[in-house]
Amino acid sequence: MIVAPPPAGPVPYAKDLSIAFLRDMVRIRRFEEKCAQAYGEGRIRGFLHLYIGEEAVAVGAMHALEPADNVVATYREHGHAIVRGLSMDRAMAEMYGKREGCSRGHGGSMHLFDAATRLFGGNAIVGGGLPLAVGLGLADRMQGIQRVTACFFGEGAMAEGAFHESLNLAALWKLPVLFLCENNLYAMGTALARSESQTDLCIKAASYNVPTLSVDGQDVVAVHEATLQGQRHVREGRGPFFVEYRTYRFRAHSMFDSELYRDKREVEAWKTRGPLHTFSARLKAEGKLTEEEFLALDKAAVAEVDRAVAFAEAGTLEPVEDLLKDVVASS
Amino acid sequence: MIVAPPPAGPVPYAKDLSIAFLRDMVRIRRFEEKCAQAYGEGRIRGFLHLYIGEEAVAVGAMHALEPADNVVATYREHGHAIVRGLSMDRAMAEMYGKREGCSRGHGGSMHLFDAATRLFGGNAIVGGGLPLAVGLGLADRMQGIQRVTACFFGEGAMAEGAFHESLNLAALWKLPVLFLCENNLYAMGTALARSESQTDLCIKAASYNVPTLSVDGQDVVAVHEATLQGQRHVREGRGPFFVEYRTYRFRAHSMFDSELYRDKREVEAWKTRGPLHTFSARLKAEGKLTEEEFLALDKAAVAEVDRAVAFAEAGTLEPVEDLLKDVVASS
Amino acid sequence: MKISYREAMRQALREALIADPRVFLMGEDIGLYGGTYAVTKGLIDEFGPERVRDTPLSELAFVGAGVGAALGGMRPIVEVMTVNFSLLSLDPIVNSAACFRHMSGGQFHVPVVIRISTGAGRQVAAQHSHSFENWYASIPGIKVLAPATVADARDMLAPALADPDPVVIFEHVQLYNLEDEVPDERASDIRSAAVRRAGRDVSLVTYGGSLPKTLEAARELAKEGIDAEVVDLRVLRPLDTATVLASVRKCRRAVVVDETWRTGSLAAEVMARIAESAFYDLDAPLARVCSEEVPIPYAKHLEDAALPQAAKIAAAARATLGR
Amino acid sequence: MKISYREAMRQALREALIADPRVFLMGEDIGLYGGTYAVTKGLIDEFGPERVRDTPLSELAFVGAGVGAALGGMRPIVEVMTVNFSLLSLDPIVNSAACFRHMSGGQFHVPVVIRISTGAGRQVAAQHSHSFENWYASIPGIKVLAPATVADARDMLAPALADPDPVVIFEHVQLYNLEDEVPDERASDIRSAAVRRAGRDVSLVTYGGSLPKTLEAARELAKEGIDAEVVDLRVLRPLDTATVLASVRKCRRAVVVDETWRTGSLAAEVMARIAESAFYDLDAPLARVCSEEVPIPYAKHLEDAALPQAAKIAAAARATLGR
Ligand SMILES: Cc1ncc(C[n+]2csc(CCOP(=O)(O)OP(=O)(O)O)c2C)c(N)n1
Ligand SMILES: Cc1ncc(C[n+]2csc(CCOP(=O)(O)OP(=O)(O)O)c2C)c(N)n1
Ligand SMILES: [Mg+2]
Ligand SMILES: [Mg+2]
Repeated sequence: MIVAPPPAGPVPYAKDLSIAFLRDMVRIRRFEEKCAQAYGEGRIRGFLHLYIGEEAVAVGAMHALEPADNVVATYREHGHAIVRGLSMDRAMAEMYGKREGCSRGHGGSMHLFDAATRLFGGNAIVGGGLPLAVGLGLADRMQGIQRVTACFFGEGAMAEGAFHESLNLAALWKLPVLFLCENNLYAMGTALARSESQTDLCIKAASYNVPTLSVDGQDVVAVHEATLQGQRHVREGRGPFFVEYRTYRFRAHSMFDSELYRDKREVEAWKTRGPLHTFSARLKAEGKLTEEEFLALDKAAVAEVDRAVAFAEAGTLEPVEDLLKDVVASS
Repeated sequence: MIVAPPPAGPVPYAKDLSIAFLRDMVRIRRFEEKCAQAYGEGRIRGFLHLYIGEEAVAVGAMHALEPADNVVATYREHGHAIVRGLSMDRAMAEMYGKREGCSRGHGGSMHLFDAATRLFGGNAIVGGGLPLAVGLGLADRMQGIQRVTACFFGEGAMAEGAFHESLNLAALWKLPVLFLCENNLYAMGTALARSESQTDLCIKAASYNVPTLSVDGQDVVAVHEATLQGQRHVREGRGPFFVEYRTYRFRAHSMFDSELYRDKREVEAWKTRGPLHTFSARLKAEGKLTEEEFLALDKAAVAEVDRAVAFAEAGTLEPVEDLLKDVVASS
Repeated sequence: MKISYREAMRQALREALIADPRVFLMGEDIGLYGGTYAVTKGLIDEFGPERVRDTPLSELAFVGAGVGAALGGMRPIVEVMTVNFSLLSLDPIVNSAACFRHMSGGQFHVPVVIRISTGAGRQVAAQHSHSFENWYASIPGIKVLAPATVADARDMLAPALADPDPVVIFEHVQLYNLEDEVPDERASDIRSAAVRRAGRDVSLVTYGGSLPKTLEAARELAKEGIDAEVVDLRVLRPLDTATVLASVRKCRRAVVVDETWRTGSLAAEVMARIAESAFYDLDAPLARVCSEEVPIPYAKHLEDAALPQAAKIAAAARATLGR
Repeated sequence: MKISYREAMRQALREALIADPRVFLMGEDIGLYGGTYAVTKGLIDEFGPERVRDTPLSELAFVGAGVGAALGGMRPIVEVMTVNFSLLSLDPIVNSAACFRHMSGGQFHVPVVIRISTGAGRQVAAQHSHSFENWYASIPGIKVLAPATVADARDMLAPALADPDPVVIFEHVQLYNLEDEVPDERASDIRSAAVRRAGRDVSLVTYGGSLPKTLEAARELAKEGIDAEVVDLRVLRPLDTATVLASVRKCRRAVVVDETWRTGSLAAEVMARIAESAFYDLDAPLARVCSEEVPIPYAKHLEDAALPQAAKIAAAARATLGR
């Protein structure tokens, strides 16, 4: 099982930013490890899609965006939400189905919404976010707002008609939409080559006259640089941009996946490309990180997660009488 | 208003075949001129989409197919149906809403079906035929039947998700489907450049790893040669093939179109590239056609159309009691 | 002075575009072509291609983009040419537009208006003639309107745009040429049904393209001394059950008229509500006149036979009176 | 010996693949992954990737391809993972599969079977929990089945495949783990409803995932001396009205239980038919227990509150008896 060599090379960022990236990756990892545990204990239910192994993508990409930008994500969005600025407390409370959750317990793991950070969900319809992102971009363009709409989706979504129609609309109308494809090689159990006649995703996107970049999604530096370039293009009003992040899902698709479709050795091989340990090793090599600093930020992340769990457990249940509240505006 | 020069050059076919092509183009033209007249007289109702100006496409393409092949067409399918072998009688009776019509008067102009020639309709959902064609191809492949499914659609359909999903499936599974795009530059009133970010349709199709050809759709020779090449590729089991026919609609989109979206001069310029007069001129220049022969075949076409009208007018109405017959199999 | 339903709708669109810079129109061939039913004719010349936006053939994406634009602060009016094509757009409507307010815990809402032409009667056959108002009316999170008069065609759009949630407006293709006088003052009610003809003997409940046929039936019945009341639902979601029940309680007999297919029709829902709430007030079984359960055929005589007609409605009304 | 609903369905699929070379399965992750609900687990090993065909995420095209393959002589069994996603496939089902026989004047027919998992109860929230059986049951040209027992899960597929027209089979996700004894002999009835519990006092009409809840309610009621009859519709289109009416005429009271949203529910259609045909046999207003009109929420207590439950069903039944 051959995979590319682990990400390496100099990290072109000051110590603070470098450590901020590492910290956010660790925060996501610790958060999700706890989610998995809570799921095992029956405290979180429904579908739970872990991002473990892909953290460099959300971290490198989110840090390339402005606070005023729009973010549209998928059902595998814990990392995106947390790095975007949603508190772990409200994210965890949401998964616990509590009223203090970001979506008042209505959405759960797949539907983290946060108006404050302009996170438009957590969409569990594969490809469902793309047309919405096109519309958000159109709204900004028509209102003269200088803003980027970042739309995350998996490579599996590219087989959907929604992808085709959305890329064409965005390119035809030169809309400020940044299409960010997390290519983790599988859509549930379906490998890319079993779902796309053309496996070079940039060729697909380029066929709409959209500029593209493909980078190692395990390398937070490569992710960040590519996303910076993409968002600059979009922000300058030059139309949409497409970035492919080549990454890998270390865990099962969801909690109902016996992983019959892939070889354990493939997973192990990819783990040599883990975004956290490879990046921390680079930082250490450059003297930007000491073991003590690493342990400290890890400890802080664990503490933050524990507080979030405590917050979630202390949370309250929305009264059943309010079931129909917010279906439509109360008049 | 600049358009390409009229189709010219030697016609590489024997006199008989050459005249057969001309005859079929004339038959379509005369048939549709009569349809337009009957519509004006209120004998044909609903939507009527004329193919006038595009005849070389259906004629050149159909003559490249085998009788056992499948054909999937659009609502602009009179020409395809007639050249495929549906009698003008049953086609005209259908438009008159008579029981003797090919679809018993249930479908009308947009839904000409003919099991005998494996014409799977007349589909009035833009892009609706493509997934069906993929399925027909899959059925043949799984049954080991050596057959081509020819799927006609307009360039406007290429913006639909159905196009994207269908091309990917056909290419991914190497299905025997011949995708035939009639690019007449407009989808109703929407010019290609106002609907596609990439106006080179072959680039779009090629992005699915499907081989492509683009030819002058006003030149029945170019159409026939390209379609022959495409069907050979498909018949040899090498997967789908895409052909773009660059053509033009001389008439309005339907009977409810004031053509506000295009310049009369553009239409006039394209008429210099009319498929009938340019082809008959070439045949005459080569001595393959005399004026007498032309007048004779035109006369024959007119007579055939008149017989069809007589047949349609003599047709009967399906009894209202049979309204619910054939909604499902009568058990 | 009389105007047509088409003109009334165009006037409403024009006024909306003038009144609010956030409003824009988007759909297939609404601009240069002038609109399939000429409703938007001329608007692109007045407001330009940005605000009267022709789209490619991409029903899923442009309806979804309308939802996104509404989330982004605009007030899009999206046109879907025919309700059959709207099946391609149901995902963004049901799974996004209708869900977002609740699923986000009230953080987001989707003020989009979606105009859909519906119905049969022009011999355009099965893929262009169906009616799915019943499906849309069953979706929590959206409002559904069915203007059946020239005045409603003019007056329902503004309150729909003012509504903070998604509103779907169904325009029956047979109504576009309908002409009528319209009052100068504007109504803004998108909450109640309207009694279009007061009567005592039987309540005829309908909406949209079936209203003219139902009124015609009522005139026929009047000649026979049967005084029918005609209720126009106007708002298909949420249904104004109170007005329907009041009429039924008065007449003690009801026929529901609806162009959707009989099984699962909107009429069925109206009947269910009557059976739940006005059972003891009924003197006869409930009845309905809907479309026959067949893909709408092209041939005129078959299409006519497939659809509700005044004669069928009158017959059903008579039957409830044992005549 | 007991088997689960899931195993029964798998057995039926397996037998169909063995019995007819024209049969093949197609859908998302039905092969290597083993099926989202493990229904198809192992079948790809036995029958290979051609006949147990994993598809890309292209609901419109692979359902449409199933329709085309049926036109081409195969007997496809297409699986759509969740009914919410099937909104993306409605166009080929409504505008092609359901129309072709009639629109072609009887020349073509579409023997495709489409399996769709439906329903809530697993806290997977609004985009994965809805029920649209009511919509499908309103489409002329197709049959709609809802096996609610282990035996029906095993026995309804074969006759569905033998049917020359499109058949949609709804499998409620809460039924997959249901276990029961199954008789050796096979039933082949996809025409009639079944009385699952005979009773005299009130008729409870239901189907699919609501059947276990309704039977539970009937047991509760029995303790109070209320003898409820439980009718399982089994076939949602065409509805077996005769069996429903016979039960209602006997009990003179009826409650319809259905997980689709109340407004426009399948329950509404059943009530409409009763109100049309058994009005004089009723001693009390008709009632229904459906899903509340809300996008199904994630939190357990809210999801439970949104769905029909045995207690609500029992309460509605008591109310029809004035208790
Ligand atoms: C329209 C639709 N079809 C199918 C599904 C079921 N489903 C959920 S996730 C998933 C795989 C998506 O793969 P990809 O887009 O690559 O994202 P990843 O899960 O790999 O991050 C599928 C098939 C869905 N949620 N929506
Ligand atoms: C799904 C769908 N959307 C819209 C329409 C309305 N419509 C009918 S024909 C047409 C234009 C199609 O253009 P094209 O595919 O280029 O074919 P052409 O008419 O030019 O031959 C449109 C928009 C339709 N029939 N189906
Ligand atoms: Mg993936
Ligand atoms: Mg065209």
